[in-house]
Amino acid sequence: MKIIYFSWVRERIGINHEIINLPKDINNIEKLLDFLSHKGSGYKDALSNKKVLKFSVNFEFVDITHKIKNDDEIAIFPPVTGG
Amino acid sequence: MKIIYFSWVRERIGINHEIINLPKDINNIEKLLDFLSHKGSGYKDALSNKKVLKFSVNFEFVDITHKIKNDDEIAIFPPVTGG
Amino acid sequence: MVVKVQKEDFDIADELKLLNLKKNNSGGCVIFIGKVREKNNDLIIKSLEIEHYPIMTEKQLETIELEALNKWPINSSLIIHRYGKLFPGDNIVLVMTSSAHRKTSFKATEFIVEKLKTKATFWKLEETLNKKYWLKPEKN
Amino acid sequence: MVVKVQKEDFDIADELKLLNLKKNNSGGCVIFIGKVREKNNDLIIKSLEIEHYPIMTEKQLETIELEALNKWPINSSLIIHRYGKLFPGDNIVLVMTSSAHRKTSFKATEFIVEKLKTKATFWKLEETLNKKYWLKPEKN
Repeated sequence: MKIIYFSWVRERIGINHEIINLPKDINNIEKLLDFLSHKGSGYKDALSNKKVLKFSVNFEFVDITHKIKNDDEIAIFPPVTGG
Repeated sequence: MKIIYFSWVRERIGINHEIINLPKDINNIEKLLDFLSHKGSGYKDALSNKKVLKFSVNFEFVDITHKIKNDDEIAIFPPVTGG
Repeated sequence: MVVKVQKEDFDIADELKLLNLKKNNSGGCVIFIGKVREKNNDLIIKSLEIEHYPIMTEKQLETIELEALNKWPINSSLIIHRYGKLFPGDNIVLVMTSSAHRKTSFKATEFIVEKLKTKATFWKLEETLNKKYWLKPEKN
Repeated sequence: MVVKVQKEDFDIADELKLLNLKKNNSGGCVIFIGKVREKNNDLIIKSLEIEHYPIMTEKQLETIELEALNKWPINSSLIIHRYGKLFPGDNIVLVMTSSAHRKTSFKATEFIVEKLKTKATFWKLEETLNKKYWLKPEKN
């Protein structure tokens, strides 16, 4: 699974993307956040406030309960501020 | 008094402006229209439908009851269609 | 605050420069361009002749601009309206406003465009292949 | 229907030509230009860095444009959004729609601009003289 980070999520985690092998029991975004949060303090800092985060799966916005598979491209980011 | 005509009012009357000496008893726009209507069939044709006409006195929109003086510049025209 | 009533065409990029959006801290600029159409219903338009009342037109446009400036915190504004004989695709009117926030500018530009339709002393004579007729005001 | 996500600046006059307003019988065109401001409240802005999510951004902009086209009879539309490091006065975004009637175009352009704010994957890092901070979304 490819996971991409943007804005202050990227800054706090310290990398802009990574490839992971999705554990079998991690089948939605929320579980993925919990799983990633154990990878270090930067992750924890970036991902702890789940309510403020936004997610996409394969370039479409999804909510935190969205199911995920190992071949998905996931992105995790703060609310967008374009325009 | 200078009177200016625009659009189809100008076309029907056949001139774009004229200078007249305002008779003493003609003291508002409505009376001016009646006075002008007697000047010929073009005038009558242009000015008979008072409800559709618009007026200005010294470059400000006014209504048909507006008082006028001999040194005013009056314009008579159909509703505007700019923009 | 700029008002121009002119025969000549206008260049939008040049006019934007005059608005000086950087200096006055404008985050948003909303522009309306009105053009001569190719067709009116099914009739092919040959030309559009615009007549206006000099002095009064400029005064009315200034009044409209002032009204908008009194209603919204606009940083800059511009109205250019052409007169004379125009052809399909030609520019007729340009309205721009800029402000710190985009919603202000959307409202102000639309307000000016709507006011133009009833308060600016212009009349349009449209010519199709077979006839010429004075356009009637829009019903609202 | 055009969508561009680019580092380079855009030229409004050139983009207008591409819209080809004459051919598609557009009487009205409403344009929004968003720019980097000089100040945010009292803080002088040094730069604005715009990050985006390639592919997703373009997809989202296309979706927004399609939504607008489905809601209103638009003849043509364009969205250009820049990314990278920008400075006060620089263009950020250009949105244009054209249609036979001006009201349609005002509504459609404003709709697209509002949607951009919540659906397009851009993030802005503003730098003032003393600090850098990620901009927060607007409250509505």
